[in-house]
Amino acid sequence: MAWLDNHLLTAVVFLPLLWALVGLLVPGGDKSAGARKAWTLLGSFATFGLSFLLYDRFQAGGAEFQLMEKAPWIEAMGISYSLGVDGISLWLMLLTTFLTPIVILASFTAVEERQKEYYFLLLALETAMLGAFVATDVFLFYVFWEAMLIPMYFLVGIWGGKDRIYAAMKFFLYTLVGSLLMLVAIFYLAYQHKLQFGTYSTALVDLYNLRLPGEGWLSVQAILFLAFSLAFAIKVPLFPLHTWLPDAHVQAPTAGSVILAGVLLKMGGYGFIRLAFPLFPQAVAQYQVAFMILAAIAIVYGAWVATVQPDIKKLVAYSSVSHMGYVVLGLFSLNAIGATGAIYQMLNHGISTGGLFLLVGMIYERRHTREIKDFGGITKVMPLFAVAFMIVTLSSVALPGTNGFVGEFLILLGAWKTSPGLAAISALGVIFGAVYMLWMFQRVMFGPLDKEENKKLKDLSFREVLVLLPLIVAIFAMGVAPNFFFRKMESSVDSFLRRAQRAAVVTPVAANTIEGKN
Amino acid sequence: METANHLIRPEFLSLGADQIHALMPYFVAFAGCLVTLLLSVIRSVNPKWPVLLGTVATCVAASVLSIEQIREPSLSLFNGMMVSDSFSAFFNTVFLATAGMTALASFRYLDRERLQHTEYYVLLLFSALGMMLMTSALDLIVVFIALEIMSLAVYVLVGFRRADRRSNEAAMKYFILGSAASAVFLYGSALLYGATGSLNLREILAVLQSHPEGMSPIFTLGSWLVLLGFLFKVASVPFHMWMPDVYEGAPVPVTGFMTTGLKAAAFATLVRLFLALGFGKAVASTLQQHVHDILWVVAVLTMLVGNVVALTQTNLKRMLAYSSIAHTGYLLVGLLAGGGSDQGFSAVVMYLTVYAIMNLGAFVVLSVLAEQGDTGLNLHDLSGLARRRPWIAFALAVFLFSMAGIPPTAGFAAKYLVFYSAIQAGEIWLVVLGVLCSAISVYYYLRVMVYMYMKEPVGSAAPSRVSFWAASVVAAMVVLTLQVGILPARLVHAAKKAVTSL
Amino acid sequence: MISLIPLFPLIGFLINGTWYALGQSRPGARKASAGLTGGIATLAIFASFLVSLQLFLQLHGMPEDGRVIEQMMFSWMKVGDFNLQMGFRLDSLNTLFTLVITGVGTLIHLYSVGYMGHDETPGKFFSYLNLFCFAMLMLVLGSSLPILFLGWEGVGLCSYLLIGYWYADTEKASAGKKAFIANRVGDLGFLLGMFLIYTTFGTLDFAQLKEVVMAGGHGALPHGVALGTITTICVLLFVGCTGKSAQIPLFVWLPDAMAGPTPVSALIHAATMVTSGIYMVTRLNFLYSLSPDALGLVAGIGAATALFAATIALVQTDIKKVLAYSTVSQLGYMFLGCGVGAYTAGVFHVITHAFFKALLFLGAGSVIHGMHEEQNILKMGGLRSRMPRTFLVFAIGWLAICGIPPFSGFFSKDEILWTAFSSPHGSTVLWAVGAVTAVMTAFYMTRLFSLTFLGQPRFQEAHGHDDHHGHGHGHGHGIHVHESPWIMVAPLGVLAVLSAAGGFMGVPHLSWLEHWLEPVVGAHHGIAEGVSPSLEWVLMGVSVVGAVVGITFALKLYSNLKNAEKLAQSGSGLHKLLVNKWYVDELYEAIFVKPIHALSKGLWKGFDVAVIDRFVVGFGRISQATGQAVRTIQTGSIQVYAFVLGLGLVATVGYLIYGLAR
Amino acid sequence: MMQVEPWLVLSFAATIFFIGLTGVFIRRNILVLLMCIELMLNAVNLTFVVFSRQLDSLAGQMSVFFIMTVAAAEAAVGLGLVIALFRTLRTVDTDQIQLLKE
Repeated sequence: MAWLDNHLLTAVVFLPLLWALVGLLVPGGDKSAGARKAWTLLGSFATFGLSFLLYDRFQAGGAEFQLMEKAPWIEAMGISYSLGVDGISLWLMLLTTFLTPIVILASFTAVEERQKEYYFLLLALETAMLGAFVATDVFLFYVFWEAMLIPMYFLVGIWGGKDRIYAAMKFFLYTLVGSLLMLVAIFYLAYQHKLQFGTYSTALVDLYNLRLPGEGWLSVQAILFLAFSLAFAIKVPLFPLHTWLPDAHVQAPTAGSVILAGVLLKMGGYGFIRLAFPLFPQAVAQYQVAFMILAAIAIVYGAWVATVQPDIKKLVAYSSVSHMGYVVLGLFSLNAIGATGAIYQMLNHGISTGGLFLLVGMIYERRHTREIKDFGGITKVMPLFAVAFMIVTLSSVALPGTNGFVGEFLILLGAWKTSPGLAAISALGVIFGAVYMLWMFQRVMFGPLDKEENKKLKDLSFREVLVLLPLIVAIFAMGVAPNFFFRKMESSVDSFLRRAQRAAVVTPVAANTIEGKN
Repeated sequence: METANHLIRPEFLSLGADQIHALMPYFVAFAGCLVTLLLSVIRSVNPKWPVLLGTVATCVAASVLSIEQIREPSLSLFNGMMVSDSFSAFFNTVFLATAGMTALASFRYLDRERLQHTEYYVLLLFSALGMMLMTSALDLIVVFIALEIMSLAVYVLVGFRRADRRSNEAAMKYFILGSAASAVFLYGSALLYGATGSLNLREILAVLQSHPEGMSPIFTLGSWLVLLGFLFKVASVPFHMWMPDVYEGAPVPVTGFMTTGLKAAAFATLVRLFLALGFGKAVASTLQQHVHDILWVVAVLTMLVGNVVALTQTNLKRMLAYSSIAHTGYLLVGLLAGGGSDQGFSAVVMYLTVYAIMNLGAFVVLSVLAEQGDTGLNLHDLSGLARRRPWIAFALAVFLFSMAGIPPTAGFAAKYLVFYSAIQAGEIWLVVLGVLCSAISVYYYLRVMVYMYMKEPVGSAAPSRVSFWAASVVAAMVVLTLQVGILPARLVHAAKKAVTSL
Repeated sequence: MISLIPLFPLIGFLINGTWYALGQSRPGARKASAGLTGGIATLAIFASFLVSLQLFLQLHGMPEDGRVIEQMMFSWMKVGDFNLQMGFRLDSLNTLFTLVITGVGTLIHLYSVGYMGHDETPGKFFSYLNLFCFAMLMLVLGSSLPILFLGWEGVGLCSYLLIGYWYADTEKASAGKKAFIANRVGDLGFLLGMFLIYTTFGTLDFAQLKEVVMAGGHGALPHGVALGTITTICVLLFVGCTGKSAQIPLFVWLPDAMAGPTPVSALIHAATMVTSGIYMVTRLNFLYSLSPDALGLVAGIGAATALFAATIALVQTDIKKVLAYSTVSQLGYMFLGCGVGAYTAGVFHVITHAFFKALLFLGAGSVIHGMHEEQNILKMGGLRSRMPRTFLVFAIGWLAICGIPPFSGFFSKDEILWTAFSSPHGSTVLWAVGAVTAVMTAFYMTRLFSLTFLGQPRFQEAHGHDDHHGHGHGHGHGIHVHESPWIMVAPLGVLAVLSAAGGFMGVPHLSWLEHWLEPVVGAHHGIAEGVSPSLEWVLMGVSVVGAVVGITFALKLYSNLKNAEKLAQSGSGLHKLLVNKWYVDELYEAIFVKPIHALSKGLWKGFDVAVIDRFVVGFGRISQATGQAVRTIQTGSIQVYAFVLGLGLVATVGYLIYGLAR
Repeated sequence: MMQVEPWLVLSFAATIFFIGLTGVFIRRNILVLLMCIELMLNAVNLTFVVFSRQLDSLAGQMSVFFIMTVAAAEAAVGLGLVIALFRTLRTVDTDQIQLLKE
């Protein structure tokens, strides 16, 4: 236990991978599927359990990064294996560990071939995602960030739909191009640290202290900021860099879509929070409006384009563009309300869009189609499904009382404080969000049950109820008691903003205060 | 006859204990060459086992000796014509290990291809010896001789499939162009000799440093021609044309050996030449600037051509050949950066090692996959490989991801180091172009993955058995690729150590 | 204690909802009876009525200035200095609303037990109904704007669910969606209004807000706040009202909302939900009163809507549609009242309207029930004798809405008309519009009444007394009209009494209501200069006469349907315009729905796919093409290879020599 | 004894070198190509000798011996390859040797 006390983060991050490696020992191919499923599910639950320990240890209002671990890694370049969790990554980690068992459970019937690889990749992906959330060294972050692509690539490419290969390629290359320029910027930062402080370091807390010229549109800060932002904006995805998303989402297997929407997109937002904002405060101030405009466009654009999608999954994918636009809008509002809302929206989106993908997956499993026109009147034969679908839909359209409202409300309020005009445009998403979701819902669930194939659809099984129930509980819990979530987030949001707003006075305060707090 | 006296110095005639110690790897390797050569003419028993064993034993023994020397101080040998330093010891290890692994992995391949002639191993050892000598040489003539020892052996190896037209053609092309390039190198040496009065690299540098006002055009021309000889060997654009053909035509293990050992040797020597000619170190002159410009363009072209042409390839072997060109480009970036960054040339050293590891692994996999006559290496032949031979597919995937530079593989760590040092050297645009090119490269690496993992198997040919040795080589390379990827510190350290001795 | 009010319906919802979802929803599962599920739901809302009553009495017993009961439960959202309490605050304004909601709600629940007796899924229906009550009570009880908004959207949701209750009918489902989206448009304004309030005043809590706004003294602008800001706030919030309370331009959803079961129309689309706009304006009267422009807008929109909807109601033939347009029109009345600063009058009309419109809707429901789902009044007639009890109560409702003294509608409508004329914010035009509307109201309600109950039946009557087989197959065999069961008629009776007598709480000059609401809306504003108080009696007379004229004309006209048709033909253009509801739906379709849909499609295909993706894929293509091009140099000829090598050599050497020579 | 200007000889050597190099890319017969390479090497030898003489240093002349030796070895290997090639392809014309391309 002593080891666990000191290496809790390492334990949480690598438990899934270890578990998956052991899982490879389960003999046979798809014959021993039951054992493999059980083993994988158990592993994801174990990780979830362990992450609760994390939640318990994390102290609200304590040091900025907690449960820190640091070990030299590549000393020659000042790269260290350093982990730490703050109030923002804490929740994103919990979201990850929460969603993973759900998608594993949801995959039991959806994935029938090459299960060994499938479950291995899912758990490996979890490790990569968790790692990215707790890395406090940019090199380490980048390693996890890129490593995530590999399992996702295979998940989409092997178990995906008809155009899976195109989608997998597009996903991989799109995100890679963005992150490679970020890599160049990381090199530059690391080098600057050497120049300014005489030592090599890629630790975040050290890089936060860098002073980079930030005057003008193409200052050093601005260029570096744009390089980072490109990577994150692609991941978020921010208009107009979003076109990989519909393809990847539609083609990915259900679990892939859920993880993609639930966690991977959050990486973009998280990257902004952890890297782009605190490292380049002046550039952030410079480009604030530009990004808010893009976010507002994304919100409306995503909603509009979602409206006319003939494929449910694609519709949900475009809704992600719209929802994640809110996240960017909130972050770039640069105030506590907007930022908190944005972070909360990231969690919400993970839950509600994840839920939507699960639901779409469930009817896809039954009907092998996702075309809206192939459905109609499903409520009649799948009433429980209808209830779940309705609830998740409501969360997606941000009905008060559900989680979605809290996020959107705070984001729009925060944005309003910064720019009422853009907030008003973005708020159009409130209308169009309802339009596309309800219209889709109506066409799928309501109307006469006039298709023969649909008349024999089975309602949710017990397992599927188990899959959806945690999400539904979360939707309401997060809608009614957001403060529970804010509490551990608050001081982290504050320090995030403090760093991000250094634009006016550039003072090297960061590192001292962190250590001082410890 | 002062010069004669100058040449004949007592230490030239006698070897001290420390010098003998420093020369042990060479002696062992040379002895190995001779012994295996003798063994191969034994007619009474089938010599293949003894020769293989001899080769591997030689490589193991010599590389163990070399590893030890990495930590030892530099020692000048043979009147300054050679040097035994960490750099050469490091690379000797790489060459010997590569040769040994290639020998092991080729064994069943040669059986299958009915090419089990023991000369193969002898030639491998000879070319390894040539590489060792070349990287430790400090005299241009020694460099030339070593280069020829290495090249002549490899020419033959490339044409080893005597009955195969393509193999013959490859050998011929390689031979003609290689010889021409050697001649160019030699001509450059002659000009350098004329300009500085010496063929010794250290002395040339000394002359250079004593003339801060700049050197004669003859020097310039000579140094560029010398470099050019090696730019040919590492296949940088536009001196790359031979490479795809040769890689395609040569037997698969030989191609593997060439991409790893030969490229490492050529680059290691290039580093030495680069330093000796004043590039990299702080000898500022217009010449520096011009050569820098040329190399900059060459590097960009190399990355670009290698990657875009690789995009169009459907034969795996040829694709890897083009990718090898692209990797040359990244290495040139490292070379350009070497002088200006704190990492020095360690990035190049690191990259070469990593590249040797992953490429050797990849080519051993190819040699396992190849059907009679090196066919069956088209992309569609790999369809559904992951179903048929999951471990092989996994190994190849690891190597390809590593070549693409995706963490957590060694390729990423190496690329990181190279580009990082380039940033330090102020080569921001070069790095930007480099990463963009490497983004292009990901496409064709991933395409292999698509065939292996995402397509249904075609045909039902029973897979040939994988020899234990080839399997262990692949496994070792997979482990190394991941280990270096996850914990690169030791290799980085070793690479740094190696370059500090320069 | 206050939290109990919404809690009971919530519990009812949870019981019925969970039971339905888990126990009854599967195809083929046994459905619980309407009696049982309805009983649970009715008990829940009735319990909440009792609590409301008790709290009302408690308030009543408190000193006038301190009539506030507050219950803060927990902090809902706290981010930095933004701290939103989840809490309720009961004062003299919303206690009336809770009484109406729970009281009328109970009656409608009870009625529904009968009405939905033969429905397939009563469990679902009653759970929705309870959920609605919960949301509606949250709306009126919430201590701050976001909680009001929570209820606001919540009732929108329930409205959506209940309108589309018979989801298998695409049109009904669409109507639900239309309602939700139209409301969302309004909610956008509401949201932005809230944001502006927060950034201007730093709070969203009603009490705190009032304190901040009133800090500058009565009628004065708060320090540092421009009038424009206040006007903007009020207008933005009023946009929300136009959605929820079906005013121009967002009223279009309400007539369609009649697709829902009739009790729903009574409860949601007449008595409660649609009046939440009036509640909000009244709640924020301290803001609205600061901005004459905003008030003017409210009054203008209210008056315009009242008239506009009334014109449409004149020609509708669907019994519920007529009532729906009449609701829109009456809501316009209420806004007219609020808009001229007579919040009390608005609230008064909310209450009386809740009584008589619920009565009318439920009566209509009884008729529809009796006529086996027939809703076309042209196919009715002569029901007086066949449904005597329904006839009686409907008549009371009819008289009430027409404004015949001493029925409740007379008092509230008259107060609005008088204040519209006399208030400092009022004008003769507003009064005139109101008065014309009143005449029209009397006309179309009488038309409805006459065509339904009077004259001879215009349908084929079935013979025999098979009560049980009647439902659902009236067509073809003729209809066996029957009176509704007591469980439906009894609530009608109660409502009839309320409609008849409810007006006495606000008798002019002796108004209990006005006094009661004083702590919230302030003292009576008095009348504008130059208006003689004695005019009140004159105007009252005018409006009564107007109503009588309208009634008489309609009775006369519709005693013989042929006359009416002739009249319609004589003004066929106008008639057609009115029958088609001024083509507003078509207009919206043409200027909003279709263009946005087309634009969306265009953006998707024309931008996402054609521009961005083409760019992305194009990059790949260019790389590939470059590769192909470079590849062609690789001819396989040694000479070419050597030549390229030589070329490289010459070029580089040339560059070096050139460089050195320079 | 006539003094030959060193630069003249150097230019001569350079010319021969480039003739050799040009030969590599214009001639089609492999044997001729081998000769061209010999030509280049010998041009280098000449250069070395001239420099050696000019610099009064023996190193250049010693190099010549090494180069000649290596050239011989190279020729041996080259001819061996030509023979092997001729066995399979029945030609020494490089235009016929274009199996590997693109």
